[in-house]
Amino acid sequence: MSVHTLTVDGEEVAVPAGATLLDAVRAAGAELPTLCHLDGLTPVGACRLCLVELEGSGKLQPACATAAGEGMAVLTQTPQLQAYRRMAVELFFAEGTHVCAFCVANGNCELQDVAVAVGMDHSRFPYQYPQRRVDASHPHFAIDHHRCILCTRCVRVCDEIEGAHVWDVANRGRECTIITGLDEPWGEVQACTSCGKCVDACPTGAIFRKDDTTAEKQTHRERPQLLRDAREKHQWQNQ
Amino acid sequence: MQLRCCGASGCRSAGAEALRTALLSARDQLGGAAEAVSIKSVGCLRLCGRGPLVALDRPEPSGAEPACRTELYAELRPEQAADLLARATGRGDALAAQRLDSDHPFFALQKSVVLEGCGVVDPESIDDALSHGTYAQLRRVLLDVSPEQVREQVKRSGLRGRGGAGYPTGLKWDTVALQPPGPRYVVCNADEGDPGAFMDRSVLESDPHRLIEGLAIAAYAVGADQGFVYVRAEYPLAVERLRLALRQARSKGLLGAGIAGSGFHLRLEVRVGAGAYVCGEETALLASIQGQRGTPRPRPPFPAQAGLWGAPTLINNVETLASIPVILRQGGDWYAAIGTEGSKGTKVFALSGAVQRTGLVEVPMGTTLRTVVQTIGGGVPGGEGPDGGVKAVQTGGPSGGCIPAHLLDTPVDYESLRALGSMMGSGGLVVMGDSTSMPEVARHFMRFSVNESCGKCVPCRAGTVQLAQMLDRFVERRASLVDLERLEELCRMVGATSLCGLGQAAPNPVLSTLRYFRQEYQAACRDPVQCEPLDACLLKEGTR
Amino acid sequence: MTAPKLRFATVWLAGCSGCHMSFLDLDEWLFELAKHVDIVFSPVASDIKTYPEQVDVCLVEGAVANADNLDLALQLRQRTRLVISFGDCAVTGNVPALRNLWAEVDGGSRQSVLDRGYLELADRGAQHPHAPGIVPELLERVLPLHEVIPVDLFLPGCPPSAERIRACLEPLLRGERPELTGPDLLRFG
Amino acid sequence: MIAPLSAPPSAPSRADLPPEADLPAEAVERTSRLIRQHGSRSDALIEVLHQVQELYGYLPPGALAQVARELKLPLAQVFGVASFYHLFRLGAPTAHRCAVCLGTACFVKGGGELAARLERRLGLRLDDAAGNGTWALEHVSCLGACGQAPVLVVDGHLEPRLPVDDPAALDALLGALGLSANDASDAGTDARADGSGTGAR
Repeated sequence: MSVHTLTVDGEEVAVPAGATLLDAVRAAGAELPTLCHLDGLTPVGACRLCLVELEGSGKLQPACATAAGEGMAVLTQTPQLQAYRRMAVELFFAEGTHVCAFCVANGNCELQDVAVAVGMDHSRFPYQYPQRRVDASHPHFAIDHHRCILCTRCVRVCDEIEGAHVWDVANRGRECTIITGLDEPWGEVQACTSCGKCVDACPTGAIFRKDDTTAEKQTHRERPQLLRDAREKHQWQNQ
Repeated sequence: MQLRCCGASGCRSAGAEALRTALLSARDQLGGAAEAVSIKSVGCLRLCGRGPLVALDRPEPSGAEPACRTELYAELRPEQAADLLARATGRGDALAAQRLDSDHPFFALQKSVVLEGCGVVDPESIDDALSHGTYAQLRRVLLDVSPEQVREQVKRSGLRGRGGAGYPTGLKWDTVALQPPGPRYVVCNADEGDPGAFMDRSVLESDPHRLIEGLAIAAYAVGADQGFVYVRAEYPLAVERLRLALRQARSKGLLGAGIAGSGFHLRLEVRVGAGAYVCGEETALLASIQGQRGTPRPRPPFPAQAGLWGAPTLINNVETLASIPVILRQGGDWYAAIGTEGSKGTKVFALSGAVQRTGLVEVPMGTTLRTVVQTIGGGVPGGEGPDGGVKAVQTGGPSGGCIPAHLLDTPVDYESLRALGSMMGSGGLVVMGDSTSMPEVARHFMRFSVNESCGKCVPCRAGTVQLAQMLDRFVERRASLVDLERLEELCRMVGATSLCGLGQAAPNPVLSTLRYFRQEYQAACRDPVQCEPLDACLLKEGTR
Repeated sequence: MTAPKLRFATVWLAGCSGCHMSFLDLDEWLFELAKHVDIVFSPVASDIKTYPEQVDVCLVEGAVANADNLDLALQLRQRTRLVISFGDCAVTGNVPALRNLWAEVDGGSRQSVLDRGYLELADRGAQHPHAPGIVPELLERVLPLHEVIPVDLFLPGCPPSAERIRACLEPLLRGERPELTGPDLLRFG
Repeated sequence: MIAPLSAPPSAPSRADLPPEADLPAEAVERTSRLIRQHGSRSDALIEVLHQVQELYGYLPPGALAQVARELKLPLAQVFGVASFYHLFRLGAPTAHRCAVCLGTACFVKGGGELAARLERRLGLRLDDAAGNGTWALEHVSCLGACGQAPVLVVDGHLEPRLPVDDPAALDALLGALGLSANDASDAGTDARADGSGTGAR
């Protein structure tokens, strides 16, 4: 297997061909915030938190969706990147309605975590309080769109891992919303197998089990990768 | 004698169809000499703001040079049909007041390369196109020229992508052609969405066969046997004429299997957009052709490496492809001799806004903005002073910027415009007069971007919304100096971190107006003394 | 020689007072604090009704939701050297600002919340209160403190734990600017 | 009473019926036909949606479900595509529609004022699909008719060079185009032959 050698913040690291810059950053022991990325799902490069700078070109590339190349010099923590990341997190908080105090995911929320990681102690951008829906029509699960950050993990896990493609994104721009079926109540969509993968993949408290209340949401965000390995490499958890 | 009636949508909306009908029936009624007048429907005659336009070709007495004189008439009404026919047959001159001066710089300074068939050929007749030499270059290259030689000519021409970014066309063709063997596609991007741009629409409506020829040559040069023309649905006439032209080309054996007796096959299809500006972005366009949401994806891989269905795909814009037949006919060196060192050939501009003469203008690259806006366009109606009342010229649509009047002597080329914080864009030039408020212009474009953002990445989806709201504060004159600082900060962030060109360029109209008209933003910040309580303290210092 | 005591205030705007309860959870450290500060204004530690002049540090709990909140916020900014947004309501608007979700609804957020509270949920005698000067007028939008006045420090949390409050105040007493980083000191909620 | 051995057959639930059950059979058949003409290829989705919209005037949920089934696409994906593109309508349109161009050239020439005037005149909000019940007013980003700015599209017909600087002439023209509020007290004569744009609320 061929190997690419590159540097991450000056640290030399070797990754197998086909690895992403995110793999390389992790191999170098550096940390990058991510939100839309989830191991085991196709990367989309949408949240822009894992942007890194390629030294020389000055170009910013999403680490999750960029192939690692021989000789690349990757910078992950320039002051500029840190400033941009913080602004991106502020934009996420401002565009939805995120009230950690009574959220099911309080304490187990990736949005809350990245806010800490980027040092966001308040949002300089006014909160928008958009009119969004809550759909509790499913017998076991519910979605509160106020907490949705449009990472599309639910869309991808349902399509790529479960194969049901219950979810998709509707509309565009700030009107974007996650939908089930033909924008029907989730509970009425026959294609849903109630497998709960979307609950596990959701980084926030947007999709949750109905019997969980404040700060009770537990997730298994490692499962998509485990399932993919089992399916494609015939490697099961017990092996 | 021949009357060429513009039938492109600008003149159509001004009543060109009724005029043509009136001309036909007047000819029948008049009979006699009028019967010898042929009435031909053609494409754009350039001065769109004064349609409907008709060109009258009158043969001169034998021996005279030139053998034929052309007169152009503007703003014709159906009831003037008989007068026009009378003039055509040499009787009377009732329409002298509506005759345009063809020596006027608006016409005299134009150089038709891309538009050489516009207003000349009948866009609905392949026979007419053939008689004007269309498809001759396709036939020639298929039989006598290798794909490498074709690409060589395109490289020699120095042609750069006319969609806005200005990537060298020949290099792009090479990249696609030199991918590992396998299927590949060609795509014509006719999703002309920049507000203020109508160059591509005019080519599609006026001379569709030239585009098909250019696209077919491109397919041959890169080894593609399938292609798509992606046209925006807002251009129904263009879609209709393009579809007709494709049917005609297929029936003449100029598309399909074994074109013109060669071994080259090409299947071309039209795909119609459905109202999404972002589909002008290459990767979004490819998603849309495949029937998906028009959301862009990170590059690399570039479409030239992995495009439609994962195959190498060449994407060129209408004007780029329409230049190809001429380049092959005259040679790359001929084309390279036009224009400037870095930007060769001609460029078509759509001139509109606060300007006397609006319409389609093709000039050599390097022509100054002043020539285009003041000499050709005539400046702002009623405008005075050395800059003719021009306050700024907007180029590049929502991705571009506003160039102030004092920089009108800038030559129009890719690098000069970029250096001014604007860009060539697809070619829309919107002139703004003294009364235009620049924060309002910036907000206009930001609202456009809010509307057209696909919503995939957060800087564009949420950042443009915040920027538009900040601009509201300036337009409504309730901003603060903190807002000004934050506006610039967020502009830089959205520009640097957005996923595709739409978001990356969305702050440009703000940044360029901040650069040249900062005082208007500052004037919109309230004087601390006059502030209402909610804003008062914000003026004192930053919150961080 | 001891340094002159800092003039210290705490303010309660639109919030549940949980942040102040958490402040009281500082327990014996409050005695330590008292060595360094004079509490010149506070709903839990002072009877003074008017916000005094020349305050050094002020912890502000709560969002700005009504006319009184607004007046007090503007006043304290003018009279205070260092203003700290104290807890999620002051930092983000949090629960009090949820009525902003009705801002675009017919009637707006103010009317919607009043109707809900005084008419729809009333058991009997449903009517809006009419007592000028007693019930402060609601603002149409509930705002976090920094959208009203400049804020110097942000202390998020619902409520911020006593440890977090101490981590913020201790450096200030030494004349240093606190660096609040990491989940223990920065997490919302 | 003897208990039945098995549960009685229940009435078919709404979910068991094909979703296009309440659409005209002829339109459903034509939809199938046009999908077959596209070789049932899923990449033809946008082309198919254009044609289905021509059939119904908008994209009813039942038709979307039929398209999804016959193109072998997930329902959510079809809805995602249909709702992405602004020219697709997901609800039944009003009887009359007017589009005001807010492209840059039209903006410079007063398109914004024109839109505001039409909002007042028709008593509706821009880009509210429900309009005033008879008319809906939407914005378009640019029609490429910049040489004729400012322009309107009234029921599919492009109206060039609206005289925004001359309110009286503008009002007369808008009235002649049938662009009047349902309320007859609003100024403007209704010269439209079919009398549309008035009354029928």
